[in-house]
Amino acid sequence: MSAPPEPAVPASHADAVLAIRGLDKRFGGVRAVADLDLDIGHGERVSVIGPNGAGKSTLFNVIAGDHRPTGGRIVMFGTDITGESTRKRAHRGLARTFQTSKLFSTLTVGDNLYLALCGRPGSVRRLRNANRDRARRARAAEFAERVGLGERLRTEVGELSHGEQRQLELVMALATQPRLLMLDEPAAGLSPAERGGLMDVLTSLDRDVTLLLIEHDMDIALVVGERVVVMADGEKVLEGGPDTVRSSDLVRRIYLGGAPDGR
Amino acid sequence: MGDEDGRLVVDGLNVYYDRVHVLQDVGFEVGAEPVAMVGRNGMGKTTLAKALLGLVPAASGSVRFGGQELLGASPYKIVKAGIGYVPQGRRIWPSLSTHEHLVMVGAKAGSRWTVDTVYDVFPRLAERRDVSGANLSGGEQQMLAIARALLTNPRLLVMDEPSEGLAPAIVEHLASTLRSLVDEGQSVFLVEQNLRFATELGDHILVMVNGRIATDLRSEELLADEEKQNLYLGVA
Amino acid sequence: QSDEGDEADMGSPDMDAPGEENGEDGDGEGTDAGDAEGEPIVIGRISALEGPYAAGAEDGERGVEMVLEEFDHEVAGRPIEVIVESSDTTPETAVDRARKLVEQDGVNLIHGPLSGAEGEALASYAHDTEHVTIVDAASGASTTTLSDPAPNYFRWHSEGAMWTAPLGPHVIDELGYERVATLAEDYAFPHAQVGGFLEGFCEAGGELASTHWVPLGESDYSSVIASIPDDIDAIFVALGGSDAVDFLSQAIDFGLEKPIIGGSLLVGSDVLESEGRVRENVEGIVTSMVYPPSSADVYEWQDFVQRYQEMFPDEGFETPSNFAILYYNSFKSLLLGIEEAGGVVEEDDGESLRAAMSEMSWESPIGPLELNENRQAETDVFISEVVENDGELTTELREVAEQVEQPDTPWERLDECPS
Amino acid sequence: MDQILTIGLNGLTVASLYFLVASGLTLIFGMMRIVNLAHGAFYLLGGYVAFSVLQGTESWSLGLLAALAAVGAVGVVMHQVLLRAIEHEDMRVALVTIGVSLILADQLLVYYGGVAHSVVPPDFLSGGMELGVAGIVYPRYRIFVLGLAILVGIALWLFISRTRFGMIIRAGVDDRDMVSATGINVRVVFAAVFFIGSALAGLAGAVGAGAFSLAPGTDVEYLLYSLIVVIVGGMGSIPGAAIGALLVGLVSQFALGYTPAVASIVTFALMIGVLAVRPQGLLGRTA
Amino acid sequence: MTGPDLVARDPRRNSPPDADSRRGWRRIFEGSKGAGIIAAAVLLLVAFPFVVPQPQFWVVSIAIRSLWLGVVALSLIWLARNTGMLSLGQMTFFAVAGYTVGVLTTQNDVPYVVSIPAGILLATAVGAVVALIAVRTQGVYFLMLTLAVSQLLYFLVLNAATLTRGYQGISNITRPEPFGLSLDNRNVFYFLALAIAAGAFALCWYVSRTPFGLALRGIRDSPERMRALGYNVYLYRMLAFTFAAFIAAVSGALAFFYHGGITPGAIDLLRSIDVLIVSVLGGINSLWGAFAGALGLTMLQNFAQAGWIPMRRVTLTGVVFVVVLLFFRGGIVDLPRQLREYGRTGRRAWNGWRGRDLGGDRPASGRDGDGTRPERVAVGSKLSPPGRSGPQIDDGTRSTRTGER
Ligand SMILES: Nc1ncnc2c1ncn2[C@@H]1O[C@H](COP(=O)(O)OP(=O)(O)OP(=O)(O)O)[C@@H](O)[C@H]1O
Ligand SMILES: Nc1ncnc2c1ncn2[C@@H]1O[C@H](COP(=O)(O)OP(=O)(O)OP(=O)(O)O)[C@@H](O)[C@H]1O
Ligand SMILES: [Mg+2]
Ligand SMILES: [Mg+2]
Repeated sequence: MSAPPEPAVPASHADAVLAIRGLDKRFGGVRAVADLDLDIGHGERVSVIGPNGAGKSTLFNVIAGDHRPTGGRIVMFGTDITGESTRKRAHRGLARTFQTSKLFSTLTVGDNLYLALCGRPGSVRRLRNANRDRARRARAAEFAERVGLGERLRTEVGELSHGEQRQLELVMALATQPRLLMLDEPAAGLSPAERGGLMDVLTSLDRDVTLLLIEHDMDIALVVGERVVVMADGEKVLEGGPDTVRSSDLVRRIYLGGAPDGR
Repeated sequence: MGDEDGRLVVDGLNVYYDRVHVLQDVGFEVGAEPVAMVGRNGMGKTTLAKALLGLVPAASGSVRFGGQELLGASPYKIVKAGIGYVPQGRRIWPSLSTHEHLVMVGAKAGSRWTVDTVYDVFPRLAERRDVSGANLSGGEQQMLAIARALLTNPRLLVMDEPSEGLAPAIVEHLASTLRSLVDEGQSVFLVEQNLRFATELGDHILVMVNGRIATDLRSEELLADEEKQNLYLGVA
Repeated sequence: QSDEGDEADMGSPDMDAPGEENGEDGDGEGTDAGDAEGEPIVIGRISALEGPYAAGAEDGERGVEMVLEEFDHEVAGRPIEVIVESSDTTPETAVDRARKLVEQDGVNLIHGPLSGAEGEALASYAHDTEHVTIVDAASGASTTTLSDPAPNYFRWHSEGAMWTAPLGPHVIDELGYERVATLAEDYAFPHAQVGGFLEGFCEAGGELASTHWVPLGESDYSSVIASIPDDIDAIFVALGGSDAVDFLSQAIDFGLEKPIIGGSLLVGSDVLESEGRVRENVEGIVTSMVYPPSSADVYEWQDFVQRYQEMFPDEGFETPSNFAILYYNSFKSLLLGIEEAGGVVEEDDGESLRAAMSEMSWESPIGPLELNENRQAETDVFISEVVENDGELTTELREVAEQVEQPDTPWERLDECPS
Repeated sequence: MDQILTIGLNGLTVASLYFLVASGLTLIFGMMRIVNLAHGAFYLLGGYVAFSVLQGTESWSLGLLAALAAVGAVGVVMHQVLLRAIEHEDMRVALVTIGVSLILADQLLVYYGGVAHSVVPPDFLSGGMELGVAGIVYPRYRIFVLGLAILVGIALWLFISRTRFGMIIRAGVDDRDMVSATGINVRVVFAAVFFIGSALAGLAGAVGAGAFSLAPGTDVEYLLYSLIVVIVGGMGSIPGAAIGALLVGLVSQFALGYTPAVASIVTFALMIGVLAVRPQGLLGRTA
Repeated sequence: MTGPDLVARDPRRNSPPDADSRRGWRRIFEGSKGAGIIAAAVLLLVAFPFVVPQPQFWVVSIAIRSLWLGVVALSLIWLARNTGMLSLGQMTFFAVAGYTVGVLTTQNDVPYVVSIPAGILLATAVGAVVALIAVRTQGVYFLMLTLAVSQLLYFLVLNAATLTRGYQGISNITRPEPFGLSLDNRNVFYFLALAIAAGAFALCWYVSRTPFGLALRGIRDSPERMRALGYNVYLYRMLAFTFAAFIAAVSGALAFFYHGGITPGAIDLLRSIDVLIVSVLGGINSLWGAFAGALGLTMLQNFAQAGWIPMRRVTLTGVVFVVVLLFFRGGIVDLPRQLREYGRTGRRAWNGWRGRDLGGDRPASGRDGDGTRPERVAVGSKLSPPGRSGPQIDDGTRSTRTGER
């Protein structure tokens, strides 16, 4: 816990969801996240974009607690959580998806969602018959319905196609009713039609939920994201509204390439 | 069909998972012109790609390449016959470093693709030479998967959603690289979700719906016709 | 004719008298009273055909075979039917097999087992099944007949402590070794062997330098050898089977130059006939054994050896092992007992058979056999020495200790002279 | 003093034998993710083959070679016939090898009986040699085992980390279908690995039978030892196996020399201790 | 997210309808059929001691033995199925319970009412302690650690002779007489064992269906995700291991009275492997498998020797084990289905086999059973060390064995 010189964390304003100061993550010689500051307020929608290997997923992993940072502090909902376990962060209302789906592949779609609903401590009676838990089962079915998996509640997840798994990945996070939702490339692997559905889900998200989104599809990243953070080589190179980013030469050069609108 | 040289001819292909009939009488051809396949999630595109490579058993049908029947052959023989494969989900080997991936697949000296030429196309990989495959970023892994396939110096390249997870600039770079390969005479069969990328590369677009090929269009046709897009792909 | 039968019948259950009808498989409760005349008499046998003693057990089977031939597969006018169950020398398996014999095959007579722990387990099982008479085949743990002996458990050979008891005085008086170390595995049978040896040895004025208890199943003795003190006259080693082979060859490798005196299993046929460097080192080892060297001219022993060699010219050992003679003696005792009881076995739950066996005595190839009040025989012990004869290793008799008595209590693991 | 030295040397040489046995196990595991629990039975088989050939031909080195080849072949047959179809199910594969081990050991018992067998080394390897330290005379054969172990260790390490063959195998473990889909015939490659790994068990058996006799039960003993060695060092790592063997050899020998009563416990305690601190073994990889 | 009609998913390609749609008479019929089978089974089990020809043998040597052996195997199967941890150490807890009861009662005159619960409790506590280390390991490491613990106990018991009577073990006990019914009576013992086995089974079955049980399976598939959802992965795995130790301990107490004591032989390596064989033989994917396998092995051990099959017992056990693993992957409980499958695809499988011989690597066209790529790992776990599917690997690697993800 003896972290190097601690950057001062500003006295959090009441509605700060996330305040990150001087965050650093090294893997051997690679500095995946470098001295990063980031503030996110209540109900904000923030997109994170950047070239491959910029450190976006690593940033998520550090915020979620899967990786210990090599430097810096993270304050979430007004509490310093830098050393806290993944589990405790989840209890605080953090939910995330993984860039490569991490699902319970030998369980059914329904059971996957049911487990997502039972994650937080509280009213769950862990030793009751799970099949009798009508209320949660119904909620699980609702969530499956939202991505068109309503008919496949009893299908084993390992048998879903790639895109279907990506969609389940998304609702797993939604089902925990998070206060802070972090999505790592939710549109990857989705067909254009399903992307439409994803947009619907994202735009209809409750305003109480704060959203942090990594996405390479600019039609989503720059439409859903009200603020965009551009990363490159672990650093934050630009931050601003979608239009600023769209018109930035830097972003075009390092990320978007010739075409004016990504995909 | 006298000159099947370098042509992929698929005919009446049927694949089941258990009793689920996933591919139903699929037939198409890929010649010099690149062909792309689109379709919604779960329609059977990946299954088709795997069946071509011998990675899923087919119940019936035929897959001929350069006049040679490949259905039933081992994957390695199919690759030897000249088909390269970029799998969906990348399938990198975590035990190997980036460089080891390329060295292992190897390439005969003097071939079109060697470890060095691949590094030229994907400089990012050269920077990550000694990083374990598992620790590459998603996009880096995707590049590696493509590079790996190129190193087998295939006559036909089968790619399953190669643009997934790639930054727009890289996608563009990839598209132009592939385009120039096509111009050099490389055959390509591409499964894609990214309509732009698919239409840019594929002259022909096949649309897969529920395990059948619903239609075969020229890419301009599909691009121009919103109604068709809506009908087949659900793009509103 | 018998040659062919032996191998084939080894593991199979029914060794019927040739030409006799198969009769019943001992079904029902097996206690059908009434006219037993001509009914086959069913004997269940538990032999260690699996596990580390398989070779010994197989030789034991040859002993049984000899008895059967002697009796022409018939006792007291009833054909003998044998059901062999194989154990792996663990007590659990032995009891499981015994249960199967008693409960499914309905036998009233059990012959077996081979190892000490099995013997103990069966002796305690005997308490539960009073109508069954158990005759021990070759096991040597002391407690079996010492602590709470079962009235239906009979042992026609002496036990571990008795086998080594006469060796102590012999070592001092005849060999002049006054200070020894002991090396043995750490479980009941070697405890008894060391205990038996030390009792006589210390009483005769001997001095114990150190004891080395090796964990069961260890085959590397090199470091133990390194820690044996230098100022001793000899080392007493109670190991057997492959452990003995390993110890003896490592003793050469690591330059253990002290004379070796041995427990009863140290130089069995398996050691003498095993290949390798062991041969160089065994000459001169003095051991106390339950049976005489093949050359010894005692009792009817020579006849026995000859008959063994005639019956098993190829597959057997060159000379019978201890298991052959122990199985022979015990099985023959059982048959003699049945004869004595007039073939009455089932009707009275074995009462008359037990009475007969407790009373009877007979001359076995290795000396007179008779039971004490614990139904435990007190037999002769043969102190022998390994000698080389025309390049062949054999044992030679040094002394016969007659009718060694059973101690009062079983020996525990000793680390100093017993008081 | 010279007692400590002798015991230390014992530890070292016993460790060499453990390493020889364990290297085959760890090789197969490291490259194919297969835990071959018939490895102990292979050891036994190797010893018996060497014994029989030595009996027949009077040639010790021929016996060693025969053990190597025969056990390697048995390994390949087992792999091709029983394991190949279920190769990707690690647990099932391990269980099948337990079955094979039961059958093989039991059949060897039928054939060779329960008598102890040993493979007598040739004259130039028997007897003791002066070490020139504290006047210790040490068995020549054990020094030979030590040398052999070092040789095998170095060869294996180079083979795995430096050759393309090694890469193919490592990749094949991660995702076999994908290796196949780059035009490599994985089947042949895997068969070769199985041959080498099994042959090492056979060699170890033939060599080990010169120091410790073979008998029913030897198989389980060596299986357990090699598993402990490999687990302590980290599955799949050749240097790990070397370190594991050293630790196990030294600890067990010193325990045997000084507190024999607990000797059987210490090796297990050692392993539990190591796993408590490093669940993946000393040199095992987490990622 | 529904698209236009043409694109709507083809119902034929969906999985079977879920339970809700299975209403009406079909549901009732299926329910009664299930109840019928259960009733018949109960009847058979209750009548068993009174209808068999040689009750002493069939009830004691076969039935009761299968019951207690089944309960240990049950603990193994439950753990493997729900957590993917394959334990070779269940006999440890079995023996701790047995020895505790034995030492307390035979050497310290503690009444059984105290010593039996004490034994089970102590064994469970030992389970919890072992769990502290064991659940941190995975795959073979776990297998070996549990094995090491049982070997350690084996040698401890051998050496602590003053307490455990070493190699001889504890024997010659008097069996308790609960409510004046002597356990020496085989029928009393049988029904007691039956009740305990049924209780243990019901408990295991129930726990599997609770959110707790479901969470265990979630952890087996993806511990990272479970953490991200807010579960305490370590604690869950520990509790699961401890629960399994408890079940094994119950069996240990039962077997103690069956054998009339306990010896170190009860926990040697071969017994631990026996438990594994039982589990596989019966079918490691089903809790019933424990009892089916126990019955199977007991019969095998009793009748192989009877000369019905011309093969040594150990060899025969090995052969049966391998055949079951390769060709009857679901074990005995899955036998009917498997045989039907073979019947149906017999011809295809035959062709497939030949096809594979010719075609090399390529899986044959028949699925399942004939060795083609099955979709699920039998035990639900991987022997690989943490590295392969460990928490750090984040991309594309887990697809290896579960197919496309
Ligand atoms: N566990 C690790 N060990 C070593 N290097 C790592 C590890 N994880 C990530 N990296 C490296 O850190 C860099 C950032 O990776 P990260 O996954 O965060 O990129 P990303 O921005 O999400 O890229 P993409 O858009 O391609 O997914 C990469 O170069 C990657 O190789
Ligand atoms: N291993 C499997 N077992 C059973 N069903 C499967 C399996 N793999 C895929 N399926 C099913 O087969 C259908 C086709 O899957 P496939 O992966 O070919 O779709 P896809 O068109 O590639 O979809 P996506 O765009 O999402 O990758 C899906 O409904 C899927 O659920
Ligand atoms: Mg990423
Ligand atoms: Mg796909």
